[in-house]
Amino acid sequence: MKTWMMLANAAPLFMSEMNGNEKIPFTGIIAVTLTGFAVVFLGLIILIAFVSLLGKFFESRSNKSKPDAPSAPKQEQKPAPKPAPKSPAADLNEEQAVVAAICAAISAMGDAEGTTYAVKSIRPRQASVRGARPAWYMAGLRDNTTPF
Amino acid sequence: MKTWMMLANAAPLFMSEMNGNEKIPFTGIIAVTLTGFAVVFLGLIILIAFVSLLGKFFESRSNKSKPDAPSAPKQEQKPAPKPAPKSPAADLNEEQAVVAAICAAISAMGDAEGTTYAVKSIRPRQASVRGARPAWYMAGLRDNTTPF
Amino acid sequence: MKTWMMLANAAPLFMSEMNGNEKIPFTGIIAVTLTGFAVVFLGLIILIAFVSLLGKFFESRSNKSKPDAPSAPKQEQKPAPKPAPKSPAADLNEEQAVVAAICAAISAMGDAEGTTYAVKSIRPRQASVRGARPAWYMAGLRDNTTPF
Amino acid sequence: MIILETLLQTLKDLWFESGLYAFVTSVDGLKSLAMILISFVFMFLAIKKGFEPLLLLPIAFGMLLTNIPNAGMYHPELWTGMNAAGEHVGIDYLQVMREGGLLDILYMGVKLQVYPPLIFLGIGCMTDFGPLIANPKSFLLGAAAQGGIFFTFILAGLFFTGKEASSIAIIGGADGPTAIYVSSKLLSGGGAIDTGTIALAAYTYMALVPIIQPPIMRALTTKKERSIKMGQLRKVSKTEKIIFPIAVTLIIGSLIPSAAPLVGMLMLGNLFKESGVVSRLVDTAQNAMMNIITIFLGISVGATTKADKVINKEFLLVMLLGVAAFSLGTASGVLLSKLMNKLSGGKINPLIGSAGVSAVPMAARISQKEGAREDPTNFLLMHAMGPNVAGVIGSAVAAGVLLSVFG
Amino acid sequence: MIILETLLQTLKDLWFESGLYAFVTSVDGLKSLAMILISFVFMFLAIKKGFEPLLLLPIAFGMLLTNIPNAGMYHPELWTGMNAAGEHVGIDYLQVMREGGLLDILYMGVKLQVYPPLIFLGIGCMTDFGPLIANPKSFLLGAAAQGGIFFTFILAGLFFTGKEASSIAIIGGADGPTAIYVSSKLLSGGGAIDTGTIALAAYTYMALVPIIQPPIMRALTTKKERSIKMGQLRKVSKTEKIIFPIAVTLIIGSLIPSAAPLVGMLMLGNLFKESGVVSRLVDTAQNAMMNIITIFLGISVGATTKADKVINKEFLLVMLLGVAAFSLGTASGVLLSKLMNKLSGGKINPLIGSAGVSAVPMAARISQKEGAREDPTNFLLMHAMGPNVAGVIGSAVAAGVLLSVFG
Amino acid sequence: MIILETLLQTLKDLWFESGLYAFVTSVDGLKSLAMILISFVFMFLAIKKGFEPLLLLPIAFGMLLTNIPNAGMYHPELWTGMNAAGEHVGIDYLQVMREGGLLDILYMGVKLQVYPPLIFLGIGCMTDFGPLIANPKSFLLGAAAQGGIFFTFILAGLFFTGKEASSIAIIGGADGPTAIYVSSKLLSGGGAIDTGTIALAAYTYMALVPIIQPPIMRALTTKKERSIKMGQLRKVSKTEKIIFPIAVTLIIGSLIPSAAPLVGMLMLGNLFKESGVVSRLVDTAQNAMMNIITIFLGISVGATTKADKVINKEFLLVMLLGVAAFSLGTASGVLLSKLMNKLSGGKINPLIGSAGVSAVPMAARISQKEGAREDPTNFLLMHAMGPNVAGVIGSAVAAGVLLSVFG
Ligand code: NA
Ligand code: NA
Ligand code: NA
Repeated sequence: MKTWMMLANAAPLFMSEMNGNEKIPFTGIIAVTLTGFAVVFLGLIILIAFVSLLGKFFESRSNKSKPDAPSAPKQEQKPAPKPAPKSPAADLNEEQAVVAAICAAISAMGDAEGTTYAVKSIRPRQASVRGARPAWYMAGLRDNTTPF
Repeated sequence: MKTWMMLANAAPLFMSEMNGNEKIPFTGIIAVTLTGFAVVFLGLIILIAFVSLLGKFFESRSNKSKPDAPSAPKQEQKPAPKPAPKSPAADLNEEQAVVAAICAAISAMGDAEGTTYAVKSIRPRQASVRGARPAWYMAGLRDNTTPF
Repeated sequence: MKTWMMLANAAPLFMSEMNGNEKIPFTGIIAVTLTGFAVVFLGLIILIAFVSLLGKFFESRSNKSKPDAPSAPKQEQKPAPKPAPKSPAADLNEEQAVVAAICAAISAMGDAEGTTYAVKSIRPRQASVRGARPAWYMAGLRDNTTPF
Repeated sequence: MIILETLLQTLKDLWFESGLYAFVTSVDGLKSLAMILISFVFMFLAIKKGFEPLLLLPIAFGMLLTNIPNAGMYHPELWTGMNAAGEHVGIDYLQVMREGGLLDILYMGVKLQVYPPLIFLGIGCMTDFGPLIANPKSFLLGAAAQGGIFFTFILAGLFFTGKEASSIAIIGGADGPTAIYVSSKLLSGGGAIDTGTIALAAYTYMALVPIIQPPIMRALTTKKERSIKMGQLRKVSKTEKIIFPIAVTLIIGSLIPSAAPLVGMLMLGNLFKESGVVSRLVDTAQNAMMNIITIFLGISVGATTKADKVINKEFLLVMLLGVAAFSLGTASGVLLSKLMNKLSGGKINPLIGSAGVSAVPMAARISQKEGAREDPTNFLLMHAMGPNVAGVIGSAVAAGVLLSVFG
Repeated sequence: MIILETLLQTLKDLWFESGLYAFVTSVDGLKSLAMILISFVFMFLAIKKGFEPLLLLPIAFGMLLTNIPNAGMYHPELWTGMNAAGEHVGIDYLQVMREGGLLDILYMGVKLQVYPPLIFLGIGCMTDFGPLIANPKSFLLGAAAQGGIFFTFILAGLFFTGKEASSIAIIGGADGPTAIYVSSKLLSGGGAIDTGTIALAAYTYMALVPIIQPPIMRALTTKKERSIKMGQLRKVSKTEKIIFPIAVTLIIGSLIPSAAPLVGMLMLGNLFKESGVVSRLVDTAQNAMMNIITIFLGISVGATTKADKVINKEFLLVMLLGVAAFSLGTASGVLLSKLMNKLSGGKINPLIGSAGVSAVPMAARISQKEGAREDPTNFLLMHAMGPNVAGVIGSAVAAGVLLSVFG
Repeated sequence: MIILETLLQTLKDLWFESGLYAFVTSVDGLKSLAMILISFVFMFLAIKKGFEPLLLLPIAFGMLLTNIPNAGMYHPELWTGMNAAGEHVGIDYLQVMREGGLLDILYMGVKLQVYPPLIFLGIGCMTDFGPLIANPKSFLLGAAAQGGIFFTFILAGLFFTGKEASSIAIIGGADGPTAIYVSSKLLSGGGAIDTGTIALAAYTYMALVPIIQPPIMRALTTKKERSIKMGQLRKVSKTEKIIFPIAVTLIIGSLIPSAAPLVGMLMLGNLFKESGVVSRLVDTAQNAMMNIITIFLGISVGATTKADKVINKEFLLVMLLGVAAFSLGTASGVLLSKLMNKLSGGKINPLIGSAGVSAVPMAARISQKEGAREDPTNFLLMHAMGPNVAGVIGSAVAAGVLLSVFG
């Protein structure tokens, strides 16, 4: 108990004195541990609070808008209907990929018809450069030349 | 008018004295502006002269060679015939893409037979490099997060 | 001959004295040359020895295992049967590509069913990464190394 | 007991050192909070309104990171180039490496003037100078539109020092990397504005080009002028396209050496593309390399927008001068093309003049759109691409002039 | 004659200077040889056993290169930050550039604290925080699993200095870049352990997660608990996913600034991904950029494992503490999820708690697998992904605490 | 009035400072102009003749940029490693960062010896050592062809200093990165030749291999020898291919440490490839990373070719010695393979010996082509690939010897 008492007297000082290049007293170890836990939990609990509030806000907004426009929000959020509960992640992602691929195809067609042109002349070219490059490519192309 | 006269006397000096860390007199501002305009126009007018001469040289050469060899230069310059005036760039490039794809296929075959080596084969092949990418893209994504 | 003798006396010293910023005596040149040859041959001969031993070890192991399990090692080593002697590399690699592609397809299906998670799935997928690649890989390889 | 005491003490320390405490207890903290809200505005513009997201999103995020109190990711004091006594001694990169945070390290590429030329390399790989070669007179419009730079310089010179006025004027070049190249060279971060301020204005107005330009274009042209149809451009041979970047580098580099890094890299990229023999390099330069540098450039330039650089009247002034710059550039281009139309006997549609500001390819699209608005069968796009890409070269030359006078 | 003599002399010199001579004639040589054999073991594990090959293979190769006597590719003495008199003066990067070998130059990115945040940028681009947003209570499990860090800190503190103990404890974060970020900051290479030691332990145990976790999970849960089925997660809107990374950056960055580089870059990557407007940058950040940095990081961190850093009792201790760290983290996560299950009235399957250690996505897959082992119709994967990605944030916060105390 | 005067004065100043003025008024200007014309020749060779365009095009463009008077993109005086008093003090990288232009900054990667090993990493990812493992005697031919280096060293030693002679001799290695690695280390830019000179010669002759080699091959072999058919190579197991790069690194690195960076990175790339577990890294190392570095390397090495480094008799001498180097290497390889054919009783076609110079894979293709010229059914390609890749290792070892003697 004596050691403990000695440490106790040193304690208010040692946190600022610790340079980490020497062993730290056991009190210090415990203090760091507790502090660490406290900060981690504190931080993540603040996040829980924020995310929960955010979720409630969006759910309430989504509920409010549902009766008015039942189909609009569906488009906004991904339209994937989940039929079977098995491996939802895989399903969801594959569906998203398909959707993305279709979107890309549609937007590519739209481009081909030349209704909204402008830089399209540039982009189709790059499309052919990259040829098969995937879903994201078509979508991203327009923005890519713009900012420079 | 007195300020103006004072500035006038200082003028020959101030361009070399300006370190840019203080406000510059109005004469200086105007001088920089005029200089800037002059240099920009000078530079681009030199470019106009050069590019015009270049264009004339190539047009005359192209005209000269036309009666002699009507098909050869066509291959050298892109072979795209432009049927409709709308969005010529897109047409041209899509054709190039097809040509490139065919070339790639042919040269790949050629390589397998070991007949045609050399530099040409570089580009078409890179087209195929990109072609292959999306396949692995989706598949690889999940595992890629693993190691970190 | 006098020069030679003089050089001879200097020789034991000059290798350590040579800072390379001045011309070196002819003896030095020859010594560097011989040393260079000696080291290069020495190094590569050690490699020959190592690689030969390695090859023998693997051949003997492969021979030993053959009578016991005639089909197992076939899978381990690439299963390519070589019918014609012409361009063996190309044949071999194309077969590997096909095998890889099939593997990739199968493993992808396996994944979709959600039966095999865990560590294994890492490699198959990476195989599929490669699976898409061999097409351009073979083709691009030759040209890509050229410039360096 | 003692442990609990220590724990409480440590938590108290953490609280007093935390940004949350700073936000609510000091004026600087409140300013930082305001800056973070401003960064949200730019994120919103980038994501929801599609304002140049490739640059504005990283810039806005850098703005968020740099204004979190005590986060220490960017240290403006490392970049003033002054020693403790206030003498100008140049940036101490060794100190930057020792004491800098993540965004300081990434900002090295800005201060070493490396990122913008390399982005120009990638842009060169994507640019087709064909329309400009086919109609070299377009260069005049690319030159005229630099009025956006020089007329703004006159205005900015009334309020700011030479270096600051140059940095603000270059916004009129409507060219992000050029603006960052010039302002990162001229501004040390010691004054009221910094590179980030300039970049924010430049990219914001670049995104607003479709709103800024059309009214000016319509006001300065007649319906008849806007309906002029222009003949088809001649075909440009591959050899011309190969010679062009080499010649431009040589001519512009010789004339105004301080423009050489920007023009040289732009033209190297274009030579890569037109030569057709290094498609590997073209692919990487315009994709992986440019994207990596865009990220590094964006977040580190964003980091220079500490609260004291934005929440001041100078920022407002910069934003005002920025919109003036874009407008003046547009007007200059349109007016010269009107003149050229007169001189050519009505063969040039003045709408293509506005494309000279660069903002590739948006400004050219707007010329096309405005033309088609009068007559849907009028195709100005290729004719506007000439002044459009000429404007990039013109801005780089103008940048060279400003750097050679004030650099 | 004289030529032959010189030749022989030179060859003799080469022999005495060669690594082959060193291997067989000195204790240090033998130790290096032993280290090379150890590097072979790690290569074997990476290639044949699939142990995190993306990092372990470059690390093991760096280990091979650094232990070849006289190869001079890495110089530990350049990184101690001490002058000849033993005083701490900071790393002299000018000297590193003048005298460093290839791996010293690449190691600059580690010491400048650049590589790990940029890898986090790439990871952010690949991470889906949806399951965490849908069920924010998962954050608690991501926090609990940091017990792996803090309980290990208690153990390590008995044997090591504060900086060393922190570096060892962070292994329990089950997050490679975080471990390298912390240890490269705290360890100067002067002591018995260095960054490479920590990285080896971290990646080895990350690969062993499928072996370490299941027995602990089974021991701490009942069959009934493991069979609990969890309801489907709510759908998360795109806007929530966009706000999330911004908010996390602001909140965590304000609370614990030293975590800002890691958390900030992770969230920037995620914002890139969720914004959907910068797919070019997303592609490059998660592929070309991350791969380049992975290579540089791997071989240069591997280079810090000179023989005197590994062939000592401290290395064994680190490996022991590392497995303890992973086990304690798993146990902490499972125990809190058991408690949460109790409090929630049996709605939470405690198997998802172990996923809080991060080791994304392996730990979440193990939760899924263990659940399916009891009841093949039980799908825990998405529920485990919440704690799993929360664990990454949790580790970064814990890293911030350790850095703010000892950094 | 005063404004006009100032304007005229400024324009006059600009004119006197411009490169155009320098070109026509000074000998240095004329020399620069001549250099620019030479750069056009190399661009022509790269684009129209397909001479190694991936490197020669950037190098030639760097040559153009560096010879524009006053452009200030490259400063040779920063790289001499001398202080004002002419004492050797090492390169001051802080000064480079403060005063350097774009190409100086990019050249840092050359002087820090980083680019060539990283390019070797990419090459290793693309190299198949299978044919060499199947027939390890090929190593002898890869060693013999280094005669191109050492015999040239004798010739060059008559005219040049030890460091210069080594830099010239290494051209005979027919390996660009190796040549740049050695010459950038040995040459300070103070003398008559610099890295750019060496690189120009190396890549030019590499492109001319199909013209240089065949006559020598035919002259030194009989028709009968050229018609020898060689048996099929044995199949090499995956495990052998994995062990090979590890073993080569260890053996060569131990024997000649100064070769370790080149050989080590080449073998790391190959291990990445053969391991089959890190295909992400393989992809990036051989594409994005290698391309980025190729661009940086090319333009910055090209920048070292200021007029005074090329328009002198030493340049001519280097070009002459360069062609001698390639010829001597070819001859050495062929002669040893003739000897080996004798000793083996006629089983070895001497045409494969020339492939030992490296110049992968062109030299091997030429062996194939020459063989097929005598007998169209003769397939030598795979047999020539063995010496071909052995030549890369051989050159790196030879480079190590030269660096250890003169470095
Ligand atoms: Na412009
Ligand atoms: Na964790
Ligand atoms: Na060679």
